[in-house]
Order: sequence, then structure tokens, then C-alpha cells
Amino acid sequence: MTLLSLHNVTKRFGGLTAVNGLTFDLAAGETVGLLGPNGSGKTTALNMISGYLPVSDGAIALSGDTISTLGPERIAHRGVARTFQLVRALPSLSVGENVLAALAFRKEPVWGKAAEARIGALLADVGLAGRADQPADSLTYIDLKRMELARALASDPKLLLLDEWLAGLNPTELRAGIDLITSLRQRGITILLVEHVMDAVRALCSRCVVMNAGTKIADGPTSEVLADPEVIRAYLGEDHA
Amino acid sequence: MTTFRRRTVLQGMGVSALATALAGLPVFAQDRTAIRIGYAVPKTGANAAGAGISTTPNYLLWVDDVNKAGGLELSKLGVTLPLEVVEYDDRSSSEELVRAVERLATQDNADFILPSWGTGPNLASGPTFDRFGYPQLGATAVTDMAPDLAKRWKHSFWLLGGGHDYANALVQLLVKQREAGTINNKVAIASVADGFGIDLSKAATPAFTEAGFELVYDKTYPLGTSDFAPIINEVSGLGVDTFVAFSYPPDTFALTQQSVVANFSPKVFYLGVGTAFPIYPGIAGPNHDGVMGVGGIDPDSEKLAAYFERHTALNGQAPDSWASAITYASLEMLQQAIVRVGDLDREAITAELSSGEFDTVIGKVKLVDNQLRALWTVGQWQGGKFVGLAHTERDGSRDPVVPKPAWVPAA
Amino acid sequence: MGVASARSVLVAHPHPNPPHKGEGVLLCLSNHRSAHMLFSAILTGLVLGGTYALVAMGLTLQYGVARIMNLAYGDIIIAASFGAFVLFTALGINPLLGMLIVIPAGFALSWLIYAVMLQPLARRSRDRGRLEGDSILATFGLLFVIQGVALVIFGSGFMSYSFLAVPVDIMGTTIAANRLLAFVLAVVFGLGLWLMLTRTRFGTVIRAVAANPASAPLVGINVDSVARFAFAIGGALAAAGGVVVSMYLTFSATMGVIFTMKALIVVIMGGVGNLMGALAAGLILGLVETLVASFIDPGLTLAATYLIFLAVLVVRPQGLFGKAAR
Amino acid sequence: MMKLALALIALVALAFVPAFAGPYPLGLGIGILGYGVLATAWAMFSGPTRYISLATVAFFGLGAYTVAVLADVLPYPLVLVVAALVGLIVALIVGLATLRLAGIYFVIFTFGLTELVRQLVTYYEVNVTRTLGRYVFLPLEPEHIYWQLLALLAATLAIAFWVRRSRIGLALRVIGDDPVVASHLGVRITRTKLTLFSISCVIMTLAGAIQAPRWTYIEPSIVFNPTTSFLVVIMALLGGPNRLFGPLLGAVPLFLLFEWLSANFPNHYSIILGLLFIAIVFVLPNGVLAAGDSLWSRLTRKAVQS
Repeated sequence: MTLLSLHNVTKRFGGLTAVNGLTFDLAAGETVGLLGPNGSGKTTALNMISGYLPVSDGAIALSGDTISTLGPERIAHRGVARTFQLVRALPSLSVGENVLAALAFRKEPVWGKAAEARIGALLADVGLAGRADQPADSLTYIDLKRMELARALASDPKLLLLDEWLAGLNPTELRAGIDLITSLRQRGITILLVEHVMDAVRALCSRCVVMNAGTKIADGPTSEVLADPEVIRAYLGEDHA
Repeated sequence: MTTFRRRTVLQGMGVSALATALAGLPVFAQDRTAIRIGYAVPKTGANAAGAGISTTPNYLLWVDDVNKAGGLELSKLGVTLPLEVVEYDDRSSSEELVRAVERLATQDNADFILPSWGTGPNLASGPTFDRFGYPQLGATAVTDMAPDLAKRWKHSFWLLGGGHDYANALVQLLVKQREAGTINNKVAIASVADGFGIDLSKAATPAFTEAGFELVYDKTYPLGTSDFAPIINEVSGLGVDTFVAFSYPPDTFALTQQSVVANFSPKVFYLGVGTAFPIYPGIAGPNHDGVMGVGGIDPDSEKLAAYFERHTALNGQAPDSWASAITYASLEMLQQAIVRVGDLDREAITAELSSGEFDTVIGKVKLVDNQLRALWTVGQWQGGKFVGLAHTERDGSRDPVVPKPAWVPAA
Repeated sequence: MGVASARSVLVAHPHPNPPHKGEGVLLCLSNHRSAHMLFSAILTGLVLGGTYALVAMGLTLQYGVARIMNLAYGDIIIAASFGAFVLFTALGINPLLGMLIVIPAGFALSWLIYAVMLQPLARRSRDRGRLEGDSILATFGLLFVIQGVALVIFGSGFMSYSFLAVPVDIMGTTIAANRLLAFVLAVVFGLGLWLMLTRTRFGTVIRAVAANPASAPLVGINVDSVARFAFAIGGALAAAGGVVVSMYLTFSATMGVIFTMKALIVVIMGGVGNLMGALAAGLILGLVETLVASFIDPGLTLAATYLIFLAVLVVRPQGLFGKAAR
Repeated sequence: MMKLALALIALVALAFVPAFAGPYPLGLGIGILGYGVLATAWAMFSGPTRYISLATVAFFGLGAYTVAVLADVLPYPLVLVVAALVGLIVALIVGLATLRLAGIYFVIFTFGLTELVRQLVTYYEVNVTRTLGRYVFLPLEPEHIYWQLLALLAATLAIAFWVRRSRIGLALRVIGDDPVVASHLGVRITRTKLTLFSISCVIMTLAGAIQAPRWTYIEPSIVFNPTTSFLVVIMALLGGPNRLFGPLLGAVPLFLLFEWLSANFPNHYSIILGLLFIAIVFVLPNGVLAAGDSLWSRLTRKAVQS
């Protein structure tokens, strides 16, 4: 069953075409990597799916309904959650309030006592148990990433968009991070993952979509795609082809 | 300035303020060393400039004059007391002013309170003066509501007339000029969109029309306008002999300069507040001669000449030739009323102000229904003085010079 | 003219040389006199706008580079006006020469203000929001200090003197020489500043700080000293504006805030930190003011100014030339 | 519960002030309450969102004008209702117009808006009614104004308290921190901002309406005085706009300070005030906002201990 489908999605910034006719589908329960060199349009694509950027052309559908005409809050209410390439914590709120913010503005809001219990559980899930009252701006980078993930999970997403969530972690943290995402996959959450850490991609994704200069250049099982000469060329340049 | 003894009134505001208010101690004559005069005037904010010309210098001069003469004799109490001053900055805000008057009346126990500057502030503080029974000598308020206000607030006095007085006088003066054949029938009016300008233009528009003048331009411009070229350019093509601007000081100056530049030199050039200011000749240069405006003085009065000298000596600037003399005269009236009553009974003094006749720098003054009806309404710069051309009760002191001399291009 | 006569009810409108009783704006404009009025309105509008632009350029530099929202900007202008006034009336120094004294004084004063008062604030605040709050409060205080000193020295009265109030004829439209001079100076200063910013190494450095203060130190730029210098240049421009304005405007010690707000409006409308924006916005506002005064109603000039300003922001929230936020 | 009781006692005690305070302390009380209401209402929206609005006096003035226009036509309570409605409608229009603006652009926009409102009111009065000033002759004594303002302040604080505890308050804080995150969490930014902005503006409008009878005479330059907007911002920033009582904590001492300075140093008011402001910014080393916060936390800590 198709959860997310992009059809001919295009984004132009003035004269620059950042994403050009991008088309791919995501089946429910799938974990797919969205790959490509820097500036290839991955994050732009993610931003269009989450509604942060309007599409210039084409359409995005979630469970068959067009969402590319909606704003981010409406898309969030339909079950799409995300993290950001550069962590965006809510610095003046506590860790718990950061998660509460996601619970409180879901389609079926959770508030009050019920929320407190949920916050505890969500923070425990990402390894931040008992730190709800800490100010968010006092967290370390990895903990901020954890908090952001808890915040994304708080909305019980059908589709989770992770934008380089594993970047900048040391090997131990990376291991823990991969485990965490694996556990989400096992819960049945569909995940679209923009990632440069190839080990993680291999470990997590059954399938990959590769972009270069705004267009899709490959789409298929991870091992095949990563062996594709065009993909290698895109990543490493002409000389290595 | 040496006569000032400003009390540090407010030490430990909350509690002590309450305590004093509760006590409200009567002040006995034998304890007195001075008559306390209180006033709140704008020293900062939008009204500061106006008050700095017509109001504050005259308050300073009066206090100085009285104290140099040894103070005021209170015959019933058998003492002669100097004046002491409590002054506040009302920051050009009605809210601050009302509170300052309340404070002067109840905290400082001022014997008399002098009003702030301008029409709005005088109206805003009217109820407060009335409530506490202080006579209010509104010498810088121009309002056609004066008869009603005087009835409403028994302690209020309105000394600068209303828009109709000035507008009608101007129209009558111009009718005579038209009959004499010196000016044509066309008039242009530009008014500042603020209290003064609107009051006067509201009165002037029908008056001009009734008198058979053709109003070829009658518009307002916003407060704070600095560029009058569009207005002057338009008006200068309309063939008017009479240009009337019910303007405020900065506009008055700018209109003069820009009319000179545009060589728009109508036979009658009439401007609003600021024309009578002592700095006007300095700004207009030789072109001030023949310019008409609101106000005026009697150039033949020796008393007034002496007042001008004293004012200049104390304040370093001459008074303006409209509201200044009236402000000073209002203080002389207060002074004479106090001496006549012989003590500090404010009700009796208010009654005396209403009914008595006073000898002041502007001549003999007797109020009608708490209003000063004897006013110079139209003035003109002639020979370095802003002479009165029209008066509500007597003939003008000089004949108008029409047409005024043509502009001399600036060097 | 057509619009004007239609709007003012009480006005009986005789046309001096009625060709055909014009109805509607276009017909009226075809009328020779109205065409002339349009030309003169545009000319006076440009001249007025030139002053706005001159005054606003300094502020856009201060806010764009030094990140200080300087509420005392207008009071620096007024202080310079007083300076020119004193030099002219007491010492007989003509304002153009006076600029040679007043502008460096404005530069030095602003340099000092930044070094003593604002730099510590800028250093201690990590994020921009806090510096904004602190600088609003501190320059609000500075505004009162400058105004208070002017009040004590000069009193609250109106100040005005006459300099170059002579007519200059430009294709049948007369304009005061002092206003024309203001326009010329605005163009000269604007051009000079623009050349400095685009053609010199130092200008590049300033623009780099304006564009990205966080990464400027990475390429070896001392942000502190650049900001201080930009703030001082802004002060020098304010002083220049003050001298120019004093030549033809009546001013008083309490009028500074009027200039601050006008300058802020021009800066914001043009886009923060953008000189061309300030120039364009200043000219637009000047034109709007005179056109509305000439053809619609002088009573609506300021309303029209603010309306245009608000409309620009509604359509382009980052100002005419500003870069989109985020 | 304890806090609520304390608040009620304080309210009742304040309600009795006019019974024994003289006219001047009552006048002070009116001024403090007036600014307290404005600062608290301002902070309700601007505190969490950090959108510094200079439109305070636009709403304040509209309220005063509504009273001036309708005082003779409608019964007084109805006039207040109309004033609130006027404030609401204008707030919605302004709110919609400013949705895309942020930072300094928002600040100056709101300032320009105030001036536009003032110019339009002036133009209307000058050209349509042919008078500029209006008179408000209502049989309201200062104590009536005091009580109304006290009630308004109590209501404002109650609303602010409720907002802080409710989802909409959290939504506003999230928007203030990061509008992008807010929208991705499902916060309806437009609706939230508009709601809070409207509530805040309606309160400001009422503050102007209630105080209008005190001046008797009203004209645009009196009621649309931009200084008021600036003072409100300064008061709220100084006291800490993100605390329930923060704005009040700023309004009371500043108001008394202004009063004291203008009374004792009428000729050097500006200089002293200015120097004080600069000193305040410097003496509080972590910036004014943080100082307000730390003072607050010290106070509450003491309260907890006792």
C-alpha cells in the first residue's frame, strides 16, 4: 500500500531549479533512504513533503490525498513528523515542554496529566528519561537530537522524515541511533531518511532514492543503488567512474 | 530664578503621600512665609516650544516682578508675602497635567495654580481646577466653547477668544480693503489639521463666503508638514490677492520662506501662530514687513513697552505679540484680585476676577461672563512691531498696509 | 487639479484659462497648466525625497552593520542642526563650511557613543534579540540625554535661520536653492557611500559584516571595529542630514524623534542595510507626499505616506530591496 | 488556592483605596493601573512571541475616541462594548496584515500603523465633522475610573494567567521560539497569533475608553501620543514580559520614577531619565530581560521558603 507518493515534484527558486520532476512512492512501513551529494535537492524535497516549502510544480499525496497544497500544520495533522538538518530545539522551553508542544497540537491533542505520562515515556524511548525539567538549551548536541526525535514521535506519525539525524555522532552514539531508528521501523512507522552516513543507510534502508542536481538518478534496493556507476560518479566526480 | 525654592516634595512617595493627603492640614497665616504659586507646564514634548514662548517666561517674569516689589500685601491677614513657586513638567500630556494639578492642589497645597499652555491642556485640566476651587486663567486657549465652558466650570476664565473672533475680524478687515479696491475677491486658505487651524478655518470659511469672497482654495494639511511647495505652487496660480494660513509656528516660518522663494507675494499675506513671535522678523528677514497674522499689540502703550523691556531683560527674549501680554495681564489680574480681597480666599478672589476691573499691560480689563472680550485679533508687522489692526472693542491702532511690500529676494 | 476640485466641496474653482472644463484626471493632465504642475510636483517630490534618503542612509548603515536600532538617531540630527545654527548665527560660518566641522563632530561623537556605550552591550549579548532589546533601551535613554542637554542649552523654542533661500528656476519650476542643495548633497553622499561600499576593500568588509556577522571573524574580520566604524559613519551622515535640514526647516530640541521615525520608516521600507533601498524608499515617499498634496489633498499626505509604507510591507515583508528572511 | 485567596484579598484592598486616598494618590493609582493594564496586555502577546508592537497607543486612542463619539448617544456600558468591538475589528485587520512580518519590520509597521490611524482620524474629523477636538462630559469621578481600571487589570491578569496555563499560551511560546517548528508540530500559527493579538488589543482599547472621561477634551495628538507606546514597551521589557506580574513589576516603579523626576527635576528631567535608562541597561549585567527574570526567581524563591 502506498503511503507517500511524489509525482513530478519540482521546486524553482527564481532561476534555479532545486528539484526537477521528482517522482517516487513510499509503501507503508518502508524505510527509504534519500541520498545524493550536497546541494542535490534532498532537503528541499523533504521541505516540500513537510509543507515548509510550496511546490512549484507536481503533486505530493499522502494515502492518496494531495497534501502539496496544504501548510505544514495541516500536513502535521495528517501524520507527518520531521526532524531538521540543523537541530531546531525550542530553546526557551524545557525538554518536557518541547515534547509537550508536539502532544498539545496534534490532531487529537494530549494535555494535562495524560500528557505528563506520555512525555515521560517518549523521553525514556529516546534515552532522556527523567530530564523533562531541564532547559532545552542546556542539552548536548546528541541529546538535542534525541529530544527532537521524541518531539517528532510525540505526534504518533505515520510518516517520519529524518534529515541527517545521524550526522555528527561518534561511533557509539551512531550505534545507539541506528538501534533507535530500527526500533521505530519495527513499530511500523514509515521513514524517509536523508543521510550521508552510508553504514547507517545500509543498516536501515531496504531501498534508496538517489538525487543529483535536482533530478532522480537511481531508485531501487540499497545494495544495487549504491553499486550503480552513475551514483558513484555523482558522489565522487567524473574521475572515479 | 533666584526666587525659586523648589521643595523636594516627594520623598518616599507612597506612604507619605497618603499620609499628607489624609492629614490635609490647614495652613495658618502666621505660619506662612510665602504665597505658593504652582504650575505644571510642558518642558518636554510637543508643546514645550509653545509654552517656552508664551507661558513659562511670563510666569517667571511675574514672580520676579512681584517679589522685587516686596511681595503681595494681604491686608486682612496683616502681612506682605513673597511668592514661592512649585513647578512641574507635564511632558505635554493631558494625563500628566491633570495629575500634576491634583498634586499641586492637594499635596503641595498651592495657593494658586497657573494653567498649562494651549487649548487642549486648558480644557483637559478645567474640571480639576473647578473641582478644587482654583481660578483657572486660560490665557493660551482659543475656543468657541468658551461661553459654555465658563458656565460649566465656574472657576474658569477664557482670555484668548474663540476661532470666530479672529476669523470674523479678518474678514471684516478684508471686506474694507475690497471696498477700497485694494484687493480682489479671491481668497485662498490653508489650515493646519489641528485644534487651532480647524477652529479658525471652520469659522472663516462661512464668514468669507457670506461676505461674498470667492474661496478658490480651502484645504488642510497635516500637523508636522514641512514642505509647502505643493500648496504654494497651486495657490500661486489661482490669482488670489489674499492668502490666509491658519498655521502653527514651524509651518508659519516655512510658508514664509517658501512663498518668498516661489515669489508668491499676494497683497495680503496672513499667517497663524508664530507670526507674532519675536523671532519671526529674524526668520523672514526684510520680508516680515507687512505680513499679517493672528494677535497684535498696541504699539503706543508705554506700559506694554515697559513690559517688553522687562521681559527681554529677564528671559533673554522678547515676548510674542499675541498671547504673551494677555498671559502677563491675567497674572496682573490675579495679583490685583488677591490684594483687593486681602487674604487667600480663593472663592472671593474668583468672584473678584469675574466682576472686577483691572489695570494691566493690555489696558483696563473687565471680563464678560468670565471671558476677555477686548482682544487684538489681526496684527501686522509694521516698522519692526506687530501692531494691532483690529480689536474686538475699539479701532485698530494702525491702518493695514495693503498691498504689503513685495518680497525682497534673499541675498 | 481635477481630483482636487472634485473633492473639496466648498471650493468654487475658476480655471485661469479654461480650455475645456476638464473632467477627470487625465483630461486635466492634458491641460498645459496641470502638466506643468505634475512636473513641478515630481521635481519637488524628488528634492524632498532626497533629504529623506540622506537622513535614512546613516540609519540603515547603523542598523544593518552595527545591529543597533538607534532611537537617538534623530536627536543626533537635531544636535547637528543646532551646531549649524550656532556656527551660522553666532560665528557667521556658512552651513556648507560648517559641515566641515559638524560632520567630523558627528562621526567622532557616534564613534565615542558606540565605543563607550554600545560595544559592551554588543559584546555581552550572544543573540541578536537581546542586543536589540538592550540597544532599544540604551538608545532610548541616549535620546533623552541629548534632548535634555539641548533643552538646557538652547531652551525649547523654535530655531530657524535663513540660508540660500533663493529661488532656482528649473524648466519653469522654482525651487529653493537650499532644498536643491540638500538633494545634491544626498546624491553626492549616497554615491560616495555606495562607491566606498562597493569599490573599496573596507567597503567589502562592511558588507560582509552586514551580510553575516557570525562568520565574518572566520575570514579575519574584526567585527567590533567594523561595527564601530559603520556606526560612526552613520552618525556622520546623520550630522550631514542635520546641517542640510537646518537650512530650510524650523526645528526645536524636542523634534528628534520625528526624524528618527521618518528615517526608520524609510529604512524599513527600503530593506534593512540596503543603501539603494533607502534611496528608493526616500524618493518614493517624497514623491508620494508631494503628488498627493498637489493632486488629491494636502490633508492626506502623511496618511498616504504611511499607507504606501504599510502596503509595501504587506506585499514585501522584507522591504523593497531586503533579502527574504530565513 | 492560597495564591488565589491572596490575589482576591489584594484586589479588595485596592478597591478600598479611593475611600481614604486623596485625589492625588488616586490620580497616581489611575496612572499606575492604566500603564499596568497596557503593559500586561502588551506582554500577553509580545512577551512569548517577541514581536515588539508599537501599536499600543493606536488601540488606546481608538478606545478613547469611541467614548468621545458615542458618550452622548449610547449608555456608558454599551459604549465600552462598542469600543471593545472596534478594538477587535481593527486588531483582526492589523493582525492579518502583519502575519508575514518579523523583527524590526513588525516594530516599525506597527508604528506606521498607529500614525496612519491618527492621520485618518484627523482627516475624518477635519473634513467630515469639521471639528478636531471632542468633549467628553460624563458624570464619572476619578474613583469610578480607578475602579474600572482596577477591574480591567484584574481581568487582564486573570486572562494572562489562563493563557499561560492553556494550550494557546504554549502555542505562542513555541511560535516565539521557532515558528517553523511550531507549524511542523501542528500549531495553527495564524489563528493563535490573531487570537492573542486581538485579546491584547481589546484590553488596550478598553484602557483608553475607560480613561477618556478623565481628560474631558480629546484630540488625536492627545490620545495617539506615540510616547505611550514606547513607555509600555520599556515597562514590560524592564519587568520581564514573560512573567505574569513582570509587566506590572516594570510599570509601577517606572511610573513612580517618571513622576518623581518630573516633579523634582522639571528642568533636567530628560537628562536624568536618559542617564538612568542607560545605567539600568549597564547595571543589570545580563541585560534587562534576564535581570527581570532573576529578580523574579529570587522573589519566588523567598516566597516558597516563607
